[in-house]
Amino acid sequence: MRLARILERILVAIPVMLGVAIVVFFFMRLSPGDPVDLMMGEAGSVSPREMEALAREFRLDEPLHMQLYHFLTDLLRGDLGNSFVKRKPVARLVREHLPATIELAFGALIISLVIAIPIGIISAVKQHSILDRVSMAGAFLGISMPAFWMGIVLILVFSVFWHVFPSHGRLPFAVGLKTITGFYTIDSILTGNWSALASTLKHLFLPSLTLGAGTAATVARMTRSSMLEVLRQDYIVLARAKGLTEYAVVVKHALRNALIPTVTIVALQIGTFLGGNMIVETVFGWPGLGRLVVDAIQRRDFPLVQGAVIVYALTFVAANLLADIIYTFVNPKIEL
Amino acid sequence: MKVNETSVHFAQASTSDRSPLQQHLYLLGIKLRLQRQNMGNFFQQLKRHPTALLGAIVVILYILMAIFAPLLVPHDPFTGILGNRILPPKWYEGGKPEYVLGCDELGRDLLSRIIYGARVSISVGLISVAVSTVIGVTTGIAAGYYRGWFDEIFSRFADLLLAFPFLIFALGVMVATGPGFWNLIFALCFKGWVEFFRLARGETLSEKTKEYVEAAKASGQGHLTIMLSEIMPNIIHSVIVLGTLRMGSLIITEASLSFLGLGVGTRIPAWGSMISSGRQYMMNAWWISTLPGMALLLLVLSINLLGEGLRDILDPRLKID
Amino acid sequence: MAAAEPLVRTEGLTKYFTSRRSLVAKLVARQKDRLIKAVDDVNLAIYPGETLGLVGESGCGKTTLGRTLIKLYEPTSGEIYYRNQLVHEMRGKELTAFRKEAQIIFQNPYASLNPRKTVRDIISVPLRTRGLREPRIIEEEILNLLHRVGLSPRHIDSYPHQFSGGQRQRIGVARALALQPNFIVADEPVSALDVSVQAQIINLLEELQEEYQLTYLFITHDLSVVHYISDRIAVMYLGHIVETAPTTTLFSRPLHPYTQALLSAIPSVDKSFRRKRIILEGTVPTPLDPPPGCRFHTRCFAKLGDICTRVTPSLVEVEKNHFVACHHFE
Amino acid sequence: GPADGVEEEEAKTLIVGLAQSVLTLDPAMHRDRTSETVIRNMFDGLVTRTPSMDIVPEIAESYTQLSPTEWEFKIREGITFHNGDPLTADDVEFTFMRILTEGAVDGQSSPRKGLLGSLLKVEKTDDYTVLFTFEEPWPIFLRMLPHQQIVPKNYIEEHGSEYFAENPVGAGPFKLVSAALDEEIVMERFDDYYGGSPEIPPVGPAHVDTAIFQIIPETSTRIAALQAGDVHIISNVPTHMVDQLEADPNIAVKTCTGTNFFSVSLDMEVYEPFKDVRVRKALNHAVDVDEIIATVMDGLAIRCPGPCIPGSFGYNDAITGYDYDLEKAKELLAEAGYPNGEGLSFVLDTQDAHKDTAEAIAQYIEETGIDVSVRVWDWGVLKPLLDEGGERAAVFSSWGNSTMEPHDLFEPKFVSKLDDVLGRGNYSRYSNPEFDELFFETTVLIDDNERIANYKKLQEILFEDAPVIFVYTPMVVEACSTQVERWEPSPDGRINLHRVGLKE
Amino acid sequence: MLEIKNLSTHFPTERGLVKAVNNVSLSLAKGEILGLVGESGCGKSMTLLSILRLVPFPGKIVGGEVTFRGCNLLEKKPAEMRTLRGQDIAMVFQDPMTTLNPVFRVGEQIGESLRIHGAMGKESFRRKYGENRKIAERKRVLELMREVGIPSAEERYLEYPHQFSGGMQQRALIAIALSCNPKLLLADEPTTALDVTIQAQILSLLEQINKEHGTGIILVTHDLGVAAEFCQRIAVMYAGSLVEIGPTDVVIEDPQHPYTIGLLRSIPKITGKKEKIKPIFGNVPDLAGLAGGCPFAPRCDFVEDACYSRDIPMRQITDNHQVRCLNSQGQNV
Ligand SMILES: Nc1ncnc2c1ncn2[C@@H]1O[C@H](COP(=O)(O)OP(=O)(O)OP(=O)(O)O)[C@@H](O)[C@H]1O
Ligand SMILES: Nc1ncnc2c1ncn2[C@@H]1O[C@H](COP(=O)(O)OP(=O)(O)OP(=O)(O)O)[C@@H](O)[C@H]1O
Ligand SMILES: [Mg+2]
Ligand SMILES: [Mg+2]
Repeated sequence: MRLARILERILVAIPVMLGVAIVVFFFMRLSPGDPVDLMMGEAGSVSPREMEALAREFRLDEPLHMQLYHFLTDLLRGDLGNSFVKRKPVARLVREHLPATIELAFGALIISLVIAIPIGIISAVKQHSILDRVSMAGAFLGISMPAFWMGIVLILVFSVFWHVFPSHGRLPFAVGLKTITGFYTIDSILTGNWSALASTLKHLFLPSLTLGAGTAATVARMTRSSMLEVLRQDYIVLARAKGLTEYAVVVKHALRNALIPTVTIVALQIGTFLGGNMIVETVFGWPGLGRLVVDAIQRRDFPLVQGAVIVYALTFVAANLLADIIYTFVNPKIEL
Repeated sequence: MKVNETSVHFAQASTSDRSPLQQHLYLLGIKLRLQRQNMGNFFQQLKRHPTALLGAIVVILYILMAIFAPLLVPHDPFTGILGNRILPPKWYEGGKPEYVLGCDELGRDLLSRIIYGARVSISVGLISVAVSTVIGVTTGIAAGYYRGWFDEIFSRFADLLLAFPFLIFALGVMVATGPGFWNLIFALCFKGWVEFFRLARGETLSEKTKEYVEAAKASGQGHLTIMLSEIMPNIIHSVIVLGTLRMGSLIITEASLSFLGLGVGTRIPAWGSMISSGRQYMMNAWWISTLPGMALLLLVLSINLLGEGLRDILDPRLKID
Repeated sequence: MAAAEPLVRTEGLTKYFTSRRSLVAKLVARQKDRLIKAVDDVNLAIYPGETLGLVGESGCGKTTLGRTLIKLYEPTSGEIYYRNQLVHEMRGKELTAFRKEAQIIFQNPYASLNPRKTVRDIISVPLRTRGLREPRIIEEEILNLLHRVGLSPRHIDSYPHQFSGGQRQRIGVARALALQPNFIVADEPVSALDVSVQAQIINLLEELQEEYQLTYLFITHDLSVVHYISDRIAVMYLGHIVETAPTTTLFSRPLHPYTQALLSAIPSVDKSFRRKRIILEGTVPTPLDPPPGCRFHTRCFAKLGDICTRVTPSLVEVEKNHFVACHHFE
Repeated sequence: GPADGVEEEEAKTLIVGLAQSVLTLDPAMHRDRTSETVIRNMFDGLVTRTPSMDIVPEIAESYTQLSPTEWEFKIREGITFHNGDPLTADDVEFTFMRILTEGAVDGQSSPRKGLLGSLLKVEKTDDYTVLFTFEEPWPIFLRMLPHQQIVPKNYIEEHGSEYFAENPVGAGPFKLVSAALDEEIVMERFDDYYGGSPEIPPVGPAHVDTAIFQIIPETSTRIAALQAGDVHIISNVPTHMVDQLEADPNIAVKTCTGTNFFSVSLDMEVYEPFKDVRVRKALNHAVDVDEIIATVMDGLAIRCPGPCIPGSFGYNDAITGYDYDLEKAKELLAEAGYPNGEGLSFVLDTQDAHKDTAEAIAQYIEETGIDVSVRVWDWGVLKPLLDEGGERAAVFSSWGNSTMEPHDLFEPKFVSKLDDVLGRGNYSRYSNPEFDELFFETTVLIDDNERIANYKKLQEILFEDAPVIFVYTPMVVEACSTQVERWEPSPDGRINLHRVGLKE
Repeated sequence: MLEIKNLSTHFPTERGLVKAVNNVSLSLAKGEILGLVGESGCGKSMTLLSILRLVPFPGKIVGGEVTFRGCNLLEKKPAEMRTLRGQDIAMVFQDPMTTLNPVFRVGEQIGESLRIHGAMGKESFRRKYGENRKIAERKRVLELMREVGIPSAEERYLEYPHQFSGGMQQRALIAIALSCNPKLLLADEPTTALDVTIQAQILSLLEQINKEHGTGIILVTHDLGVAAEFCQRIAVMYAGSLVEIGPTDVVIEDPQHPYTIGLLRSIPKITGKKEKIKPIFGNVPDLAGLAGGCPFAPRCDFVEDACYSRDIPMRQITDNHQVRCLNSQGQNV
């Protein structure tokens, strides 16, 4: 049954993905700008034959419907094509960049959880206290600040003035990490390279904080309000009437219920983290998918944009599915 | 007491069988039942929420500032004196008293630009939220009310748009259409309506089963009238709250697009582009980016406070009575 | 009474809701859409001027039956006749005319009034359906109705939340009366009210019935109320009508085991009425997959045997006007 | 150990912060300055440029022009690639034919063909000699040649181009250790390096053990990284940061002339009034370029009084430029029938990166009464508009002229738009038969003196016609930590780490 | 066993002070079932919660005494109070759907009280269920489940509340309350959410527990019928105050307070002939900012000026029949 539901979600996602693919295809083709011309830059000479040859190579000389046909048939075969600019298979480029993006997303996720959930709980339990007010004010600041601005400020404070965190990048080469999965945290654990792990985490911290701040704020507020709601419920009174201590009431009986919505929202945020981090990636020189796409859009690297957007959409759908699955685990009422 | 009880139960029942995305909206504050509320005591309620009131006042001040910007600016915000390039604020060494907040990289008075910038930021927020709301709410109500193929098509389309990463999408639109105010609005609305659609649809689905809708049907009202006069008034408050909460994030998106080089992009000052083009000067002329940033922060903060307050005010469950 | 033509009559009225399965579940797991058999093969007649009480446990289909009768739901199968006209075929003008004839009062006075509308707005909707246009006339009529249900004219521009439960229910009654109907489905109109207020509404409904010669289908789960107000009672169990009889007959000689258990379970202040309680085992099965045969057999204390689990008993007239669906009386 | 034989205790690592991603490490598969910057630390070319932009042999030992269309190159013996293979004429021939032949790179074509002009073929004549044959004379050949780097024939034929792009093997001072093109490219010293061009001392292997290019797109972050000591050299320093960086005792700012020609193209077809040379001259008079350089560019740009970058080949220093004279501008406008700029209003398009100057220019032009507004575009969108005409009039843009040869600038920017080669950047839609005739005459000349004379003439014509507002060439501004020794930026933006050392 | 004296619980609200429980005095003998009746919002639940000192924020117990087996609960330390809750005094709540924690298995929730109060360590339990606490707890829970009539307890043990029907959930709640063999059971409208036939099941279960264990029960209800059938004594509440208390038969057959009288008259009677019901006019009052005097005065047929002017004391009518009314004598129906 559960499997059938998952299968169904996947089946339903197929037309959505196809829609995404077609939309992004037309989007790119119909937006002005000639990839070949842009590739040639503003210097030197270019022979028309050369441009034609490239256009032919990129299949840009064919009519639009044929291009779409090629794109879709390739896609169905699992082939995302070759990047015009980077001259590499898009699938490979995406595979190379995705781990960085995912790692950053998870960093943001963990940071937002570690900060937000305790704050949310304490604010709810000590409603109207100073702590409640201060942390909620902080939460509001978190969502009211443009990420790039916050990122730069963090770099200035933590890297330039205090030298506690590195300003950019994922991991310096000197640490000598052997990559296996592409997730540096995992790789450093797998290879037992603890200095690499420390360095990875240090590099991860500021970007994750920047990316996660907004979500942390949202999650804190949500946890607070769902906690407040849960604390009003009859079963909390029952727990007290059983003779439980206040701590047990909050941590055992209230928390799990309060987390039901929070956890799903957080899982859902993974999708947003994946698709919304190009700004953070740019600021922190983080070699992820977001930056790749922004660059590709500017260079009209059609296959790369198409491929990346499809992968984004896929991760979004997957994150959603994951959210639903997690939901069934925290909330026994729901059968997937 | 009874009122609240029934609404709590209702909310619970409906919480559990919502999809995570609806949950998300729900927790953004969006499941509001308005049973003890009319506009009369709305303002009284607002008074009891000092933060929301503060938010409202600041927002109103900002709007006034935007409207009367031409009268308020001490200098021409569009052209500057190159000699005043990155002039520090007046209280700094080297600052000039007539340029209170200093000047930007082209010697334009920062204060004047900030005041003028309110126009773009606020209209971006207001217009894109308004457009998204109108589109999202009409389609959402219709989809929730009629269900069937109309609902199916719009819901799938909404899924599709949701699966598109928002910034990439906006970036794509901006790249395709070129920078400019209306293009920006278009980029923001193209996806912005989806959330409103989902909210309106979900609310309509639950509203539709309400007995007063049945009663209206039994009294011979037509579908359109039911949607407009029975359902709409009951969901509009949720929409307003979502609108305020979204407005803040849309204003920030404008800034983010500017950061990626694709904002409003004319000489008209917009906070987003001021913050992002000034960020290069962060280390030697922090004010160029930071002061518009503060202006933006204060506005978004106030809008959020107002939105949050509205949520509390409009949600009888959160009231002590 | 029985000799007269029934005002409302149903033949084999059935209303199923479908709980949809997903496409994949259908294809992969070969599951079918599940049917919620809310109302199943109901034959019922309501005579002009009478109050028919409809009792039964939660979820047995009372509300569904009531709403289907006045065309808020489309029946899955079977026929509904109103004054010998087929209700479910009505369209346009005919339907408007029917809407004026048949009205409903809801259980929950909190949910049945649109919280965003004033009393004036709420009551003027049916008045417009009735064809009134002039604002002055409408206002007059509203005041009339308010007076009739015992509310004062100053309430006309108030919102529902400014009223107590009993007052709201009065507004609901006024809204139903506004169309000058003949037939009113009262769907548990007093269940949500406090005991002391409940009596006010019951009295009001009785008075109105006398005054306008109304016909009621009075749905409730409170047997003392139904005893008080009804001329005849139909007992429902899981979508089926299991017994109908004039009130006094039913209370003095309940035939169906379920009716017997139901009556015995009423806690009463009245010592003389207390009977030996029949405690039923288990809970009401869900209408999603109701038990085969007699639907009550899973809880029945007087089961005959095999036949109960296999054959659905039909409603038979055991004595004059007393129908029961039980194999004991087949 | 290092070349000077002194025992070094610690391995030295030099880190460079770059603004843009590297697209590929295959020298034949890009048209991108940043990629070239990195590639040239691993690959050497036949010739190279000195910091003063002179062409000197690098892999080539010597070269001679046999005829107007034939060049012969002698290759230095004893050069080895990183994999130990000797570099011979075969490799040189392979390198160029790989670019010239369509589909030669694993079926893909090189986008660098245009940088070889009318080159027909390259043949080896013996193991260390190659012959370049052109279809027609191409005087800028030598100046274009540093842009091509020699790749190993056998290696590529054996492994294929895709593998090569990931595991590049060149004959340059560094060999690749690891490459994440959007993140960092790590190279280590190639101990068997032949030493590079003898004309640019010191000769020998690289001085640092490891050189790393890190990609840090955000300017503020890049600067922060330098200040925090995370990197040693950064490119693309914003001019306004110079003062502040110089104030930092650990940081040195280095500048040199650039090779980007900035101008405001006035489209004469799209915007009727620009047909009138008086209007164009008026605009030139209206803009105070010196003041813009002093303020917006913080003095870090060199004014281009005419259509050439000062210091380029055949530069005409008799042209001193249109002086800033608002009255004169107004006069000219009035003469042209636009007193006080009445009736004139246009948009000035530009890219985000150049918008400050564009705004400043617009401010100056507005002084004459003309109504100007600035629009900022994504280049990808603007480019087709510039090609097709469209609703626009003027554009402030740059054109790269890394050869410092007028040919390379005039051909795309001022020759009548004939096809994609010619006039590719002629956003003014300037068309002067006299200019065209003289230009084409010059292209086939071989004698430098004649060419210089003609170029000076051509510059005069352009100056008088003023199809653009002549603006400036920004200086290359880079910054490094004071630990860094022997490093100077070069006008073409190249960051060559061969000779750079690192102090304790 | 339980003696409540002048208990008052107040809620400060924006609309004014809500005296949810106002000077309530009650007592309960061992093994007795006392019915507490009254309309919605009159303070029944708050009375019970006050006994357990679980009044929700912003409510506060402002005065009185609750003596349970000789000690005043209101003076106990929080920790002492906790050991009492669930062990000696247990509560069954009104709405089973919301009272069971949806994320824990039912069996676990029933066993929790046992664990908190260390029941499985007690000598009597050890002897009965064995040494291993886990196994013993499970045994005890299953026993409880069977005792309250949950069929196939073994399977139900592992199910979640939402898999239970309303009646089953109510039984599970009762099992929780009974787990430590409390001396006093506070049942707050335990059948309101249930159907008539299920209500009958639950009520007979409570009756049985009362008989078998001698547990004292306060049964809160708004249904006079329920109180009349199941309780030995009935206490009638109106707007926070107790207005009448006495043995069931006396209160039903010879009610003294006009409110009780009105209540009885407004319930339709199921007797042979139809008797017109007579509603009490007016509405249930809003507790916020009630003026002094008799809260029922505005709806009372026998009101006098004095009713408004002063607080009316409880008066002893007969031995154990008390009424809070000025002119109750002679007002026999
Ligand atoms: N719109 C609907 N869609 C699906 N199922 C429905 C719908 N309306 C009612 N049902 C189901 O039909 C069955 C009968 O419901 P109905 O509301 O008619 O019962 P009822 O006797 O009025 O119960 P109650 O006493 O609780 O009001 C129930 O199981 C219910 O869940
Ligand atoms: N949190 C609160 N804030 C303010 N007043 C409250 C609060 N909780 C309860 N009250 C007040 O206390 C009074 C008594 O409430 P209580 O729950 O005891 O009533 P009840 O008799 O149990 O009603 P019901 O039959 O509806 O359960 C109510 O009138 C209510 O106004
Ligand atoms: Mg019902
Ligand atoms: Mg209660």
